[in-house]
Amino acid sequence: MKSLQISLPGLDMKNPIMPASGCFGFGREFSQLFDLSQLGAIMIKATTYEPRFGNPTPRVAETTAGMLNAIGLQNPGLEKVMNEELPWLDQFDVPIIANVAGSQEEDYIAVAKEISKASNVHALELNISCPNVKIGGIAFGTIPEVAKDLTKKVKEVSEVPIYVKLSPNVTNIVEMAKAVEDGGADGLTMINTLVGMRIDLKSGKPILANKTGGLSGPAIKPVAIRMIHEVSQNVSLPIIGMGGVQSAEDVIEYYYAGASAVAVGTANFVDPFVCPTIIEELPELVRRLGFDHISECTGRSWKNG
Amino acid sequence: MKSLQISLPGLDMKNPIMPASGCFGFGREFSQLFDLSQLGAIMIKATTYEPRFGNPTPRVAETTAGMLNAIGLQNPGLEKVMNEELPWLDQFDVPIIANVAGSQEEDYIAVAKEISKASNVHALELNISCPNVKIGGIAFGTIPEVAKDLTKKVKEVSEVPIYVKLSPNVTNIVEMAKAVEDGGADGLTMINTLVGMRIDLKSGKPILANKTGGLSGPAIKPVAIRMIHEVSQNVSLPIIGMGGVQSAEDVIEYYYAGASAVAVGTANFVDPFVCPTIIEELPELVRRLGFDHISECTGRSWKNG
Amino acid sequence: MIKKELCQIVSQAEIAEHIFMLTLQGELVREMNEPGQFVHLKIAQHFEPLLRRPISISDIQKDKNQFTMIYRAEGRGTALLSEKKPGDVVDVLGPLGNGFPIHEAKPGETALLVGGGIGIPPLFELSKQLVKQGVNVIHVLGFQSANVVFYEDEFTKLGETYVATVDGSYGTKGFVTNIIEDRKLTFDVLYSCGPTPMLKALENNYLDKKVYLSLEERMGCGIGACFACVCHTGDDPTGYTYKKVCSDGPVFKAGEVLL
Amino acid sequence: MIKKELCQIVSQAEIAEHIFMLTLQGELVREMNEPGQFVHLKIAQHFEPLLRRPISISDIQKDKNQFTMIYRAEGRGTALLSEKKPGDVVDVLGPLGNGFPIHEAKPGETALLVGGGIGIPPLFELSKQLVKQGVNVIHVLGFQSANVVFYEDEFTKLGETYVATVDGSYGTKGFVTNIIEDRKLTFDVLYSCGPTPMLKALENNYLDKKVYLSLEERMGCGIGACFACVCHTGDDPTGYTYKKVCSDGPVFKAGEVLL
Ligand SMILES: Cc1cc2nc3c(=O)[nH]c(=O)nc-3n(C[C@H](O)[C@H](O)[C@H](O)COP(=O)(O)OP(=O)(O)OC[C@H]3O[C@@H](n4cnc5c(N)ncnc54)[C@H](O)[C@@H]3O)c2cc1C
Ligand SMILES: Cc1cc2nc3c(=O)[nH]c(=O)nc-3n(C[C@H](O)[C@H](O)[C@H](O)COP(=O)(O)OP(=O)(O)OC[C@H]3O[C@@H](n4cnc5c(N)ncnc54)[C@H](O)[C@@H]3O)c2cc1C
Ligand SMILES: Cc1cc2nc3c(=O)[nH]c(=O)nc-3n(C[C@H](O)[C@H](O)[C@H](O)COP(=O)(O)O)c2cc1C
Ligand SMILES: Cc1cc2nc3c(=O)[nH]c(=O)nc-3n(C[C@H](O)[C@H](O)[C@H](O)COP(=O)(O)O)c2cc1C
Ligand code: FES
Ligand code: FES
Repeated sequence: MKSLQISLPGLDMKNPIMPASGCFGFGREFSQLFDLSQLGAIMIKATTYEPRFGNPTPRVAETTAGMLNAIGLQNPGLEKVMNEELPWLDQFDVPIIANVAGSQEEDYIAVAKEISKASNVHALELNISCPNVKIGGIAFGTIPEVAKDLTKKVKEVSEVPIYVKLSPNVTNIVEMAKAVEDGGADGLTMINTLVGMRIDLKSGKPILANKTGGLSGPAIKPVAIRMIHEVSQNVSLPIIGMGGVQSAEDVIEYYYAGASAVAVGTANFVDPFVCPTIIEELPELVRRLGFDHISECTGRSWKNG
Repeated sequence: MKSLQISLPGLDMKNPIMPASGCFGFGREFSQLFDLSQLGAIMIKATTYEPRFGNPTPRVAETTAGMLNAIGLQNPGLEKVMNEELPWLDQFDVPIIANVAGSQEEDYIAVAKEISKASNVHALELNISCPNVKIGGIAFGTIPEVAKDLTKKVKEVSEVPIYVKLSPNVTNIVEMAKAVEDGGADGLTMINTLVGMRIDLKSGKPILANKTGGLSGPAIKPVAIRMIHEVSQNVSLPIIGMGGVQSAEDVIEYYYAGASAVAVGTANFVDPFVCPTIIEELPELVRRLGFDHISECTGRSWKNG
Repeated sequence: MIKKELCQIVSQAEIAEHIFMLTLQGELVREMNEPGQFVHLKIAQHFEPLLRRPISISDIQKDKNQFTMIYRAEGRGTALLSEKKPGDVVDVLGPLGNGFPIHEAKPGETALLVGGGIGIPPLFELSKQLVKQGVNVIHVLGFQSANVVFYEDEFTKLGETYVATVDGSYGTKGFVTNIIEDRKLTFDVLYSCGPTPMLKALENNYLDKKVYLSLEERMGCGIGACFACVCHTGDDPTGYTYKKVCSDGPVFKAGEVLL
Repeated sequence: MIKKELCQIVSQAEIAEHIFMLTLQGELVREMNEPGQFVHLKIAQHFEPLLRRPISISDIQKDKNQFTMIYRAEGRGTALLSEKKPGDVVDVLGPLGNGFPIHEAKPGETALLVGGGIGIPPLFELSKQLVKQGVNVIHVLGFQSANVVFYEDEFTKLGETYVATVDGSYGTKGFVTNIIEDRKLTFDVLYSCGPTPMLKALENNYLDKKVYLSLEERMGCGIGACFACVCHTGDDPTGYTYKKVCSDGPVFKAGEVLL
């Protein structure tokens, strides 16, 4: 497993595989199924300052090779995450990446400041891209200046490195990436979901109560690969890639595109054991492709040779 | 079939189903398989002023529930389309929508002016959104002012109504739609492909010679539905919807979202008889859902009742 | 414990129009305890349909390591499932959730089991277990119409059974609530599973009784991790407290959650 | 005429490592004329894999309305295809394209058939038809290694047959071109199908001969409508003129298109 060990800002990881935020809760449920210490890291569910109930149901809908979700950032709020979820997670030997969300600047700053103090939180993931929050939210992820500014302010208060999660729902993803790099981000995570909708044939109405939702799953992988390919050539930040990852082969495709680690979201619902399975299969695939270490794969699609 | 007859600017159609541009050539190949007069209309392959060879191969790659293409607008050029393709198509009782492309303003204007004179061209589809053309091209489809301006200039020279084809690769699709409405468009067609990429596991390089390509097929349907849902509530132009349509049910979902007609692209490769099949199945589905005419379905997802 | 297992199909049969009875065999049957639990099925190896489908367990045969489900072939996933043959395998995650509390009905007491459509299946295992425990069971089953009626005989063998159809093509015309009222059925505990309007009616009609309701919600993970299937609690109908249908339910005491 | 038909699998067998021989039955066999044509297969009803797969026709049994293909289970589509059983159906579009011109070789003349790997299958039907016509056939077949060698006996029955493997684990070590040169094989017409480097070498080596090459390209429609499979013509290597591999080819006269 030496071939999988990697270090990214704030993160010393046994392997580069981690569940994506929102697809793994705070780990409690999956801990009944396998030992969470096997994971490279865990991206926990978005935390906001106040508790949030989220959107009305239905909150998920299936699409061809994908799904829509409009959970609406339901979470127990900063205090409970600090006092209950993070201490509980501390029993596992795995770095936590805390996904920080809010509907205004102050929220992000307040959450980042506090949560970055938790001993097992090794990095923050700044969620400026959730398509399911109505107030503010999406704007942070689509206006470069705003994203840069927020990054800077969060960076100032955070005790750990920050990764900014980019939205794919923009005309120019490179511009966004450069802006947050300028703002002092230590890394990027990409991509969040594409905004989508499904309409029920019988009722004629959108299936999701929130009408629109975020599209995830294999359907969006080519979009994510393209964006990481573009962004990785234009910024010098490490990228944690995600979008439709289901297999060790998918992980390598993300590496070739330019990623330095990979998160698995929707696939956890399809196969709750997908993360440990990928971790188990990766070393052999890396070897078979002729590499000593998985990090040699990063950016091969655009690097020479 | 009365329940399917519709009229849109420039287009009196037996039914609202037409093959999408680039997925049906100029009809010659499909004419060996079925009578093209069955179709509501035909959107022919993009025509540019000069002939274009297009991109190097491979030009297509498969993705999960979708495909990428980077044909690069290969076409025989305006003159040949005027002298050979359109006259040949004239034997069928079907209105032609000519897809107009270019890499600079003058190209669009020159093609639009000429091609709109052909007797069987009943409308133009202004392709400001092809992701596979390197010079200019994409910019027209992502900057509202530029799109508005081009629409206006093409409108001035065209003898038939113009539909502007919107790119989904933008932060704000409504803004684009409003811009081309202001520019005098008679209708919209949406969506064109999402920019995507696939990387080959063995070579480590993108499968497409052009590296990136346009993602089409069922994978993108939720994105198209969402955009049409949004745009149809904010402009008063009719919309020809497309993106992953494979069945009569998909057609209704597009109508519910806000479309007034539907184009079928990638599905023609999966089943070359898909258009006539959908046309055959639609009347019964419309009836079963309780409508007298398919146009009653337009925008039901957001209209009251 | 929740297990994931490729279970083999023992038998599958269409027992009413578009209603299929499917029996699977697997080790995870050992983990099945309460009636009212469900399994989450991945129907095809490919990515379309992508998500698992939640289906209730309707009959557990522990001795044979087999369990049965009854489902309606409705959309793409269940239609594909209905095409599978004995010997084929299905990827099962389960058992999931918390089922009906059978000990709320004491030996000699009467339990009223009220089911609507494809909400009926879990009541079968429930009824079996109640009867075994010495509880007197009465079943009231509601269907759309005669062609989709199933399991009447099976329920009749366990206890008094009444059938209603919405269009009156079989049994009593109307809803299950009509039957309960018209026949003045009395009970100590009520267990129900079916469409939300039915559950709401039952909840309202028997505020003073022990009533347990099994809910349905669109699911992502099925194990409590994704917050897809959340509902407000009864005592905090607009606040932050919540229950997850998949892992806290699907069975709740009436009033516990907001329907 | 191009037809689309659900053809039934008559038989399927693995004849070398990951190499499958598949025989289908259908009315569209009546439309098959030239050796070297191909069919476009939709392997699953669902949308993943989405696109059809082009596979050459390797044997036509007109009397039985059957045809055979030989393919390598490579990616997702062909792997799924290899799991199908007799009685299952495959959605076939075809026959497509223009095949090898058999009348370019006159009775009594010698035709050299050179194939590499999964380019070999269409040469079998070609050889059968040439032999029937009184042409003397010589086969030179190249494989990666011994474990993927197939159809040597079948070709041997039709004429002289030489086998090369890249790693030397079977037959002559090296490439097909080594065999042709070493053995000083002479011919009137050369027909070939296989990897592009092989086709290029043959084209260059026999500029003065009648040479026909079958090309491969990633395809969308397979019928000439999508411009996915286009190549430049030999006489206008950088211009606008083009040929489509799917509908103008897959077989071209050497020099006609740019390899
Ligand atoms: C706890 C629980 C137990 C259930 N038990 C049974 C049972 O015993 N028998 C039975 O016939 N049905 C049961 N259902 C309903 C069953 O899950 C749906 O009918 C089924 O998921 C529909 O899938 P599909 O492929 O036919 O439809 P599609 O329309 O293809 O489904 C698309 C997506 O929507 C979801 N979905 C669609 N309808 C429902 C629904 N009514 N409830 C939840 N999700 C839905 C699917 O799971 C899938 O994710 C149960 C549902 C739940 C939540
Ligand atoms: C005219 C023609 C005739 C052919 N005849 C044969 C034959 O007789 N036997 C045989 O084994 N193979 C043949 N091939 C190659 C065969 O089409 C590919 O091996 C097959 O499409 C790969 O599909 P997959 O599902 O295994 O791979 P995947 O990697 O899942 O395929 C993904 C996509 O890429 C395309 N693709 C991948 N490799 C190729 C390739 N080499 N050529 C064209 N498209 C490709 C697929 O069609 C599909 O669209 C032929 C190709 C062409 C163009
Ligand atoms: C049900 C669900 C909930 C999610 N919640 C969050 C969230 O709270 N914060 C966040 O940054 N991303 C969230 N995401 C996005 C994922 O982290 C991920 O970026 C996206 O789903 C793409 O990866 P996938 O295709 O592997 O799922 C959520 C996704 C899903 C499906
Ligand atoms: C092979 C291919 C070629 C295309 N060429 C064009 C084109 O020339 N002009 C254009 O406007 N759109 C072109 N498109 C986009 C389609 O018209 C359509 O907008 C898109 O594919 C989404 O629809 P679909 O999912 O049904 O394919 C092309 C698409 C494909 C797959
Ligand atoms: S379905 Fe994921 S929490 Fe219930
Ligand atoms: S594959 Fe479409 S033109 Fe050849």
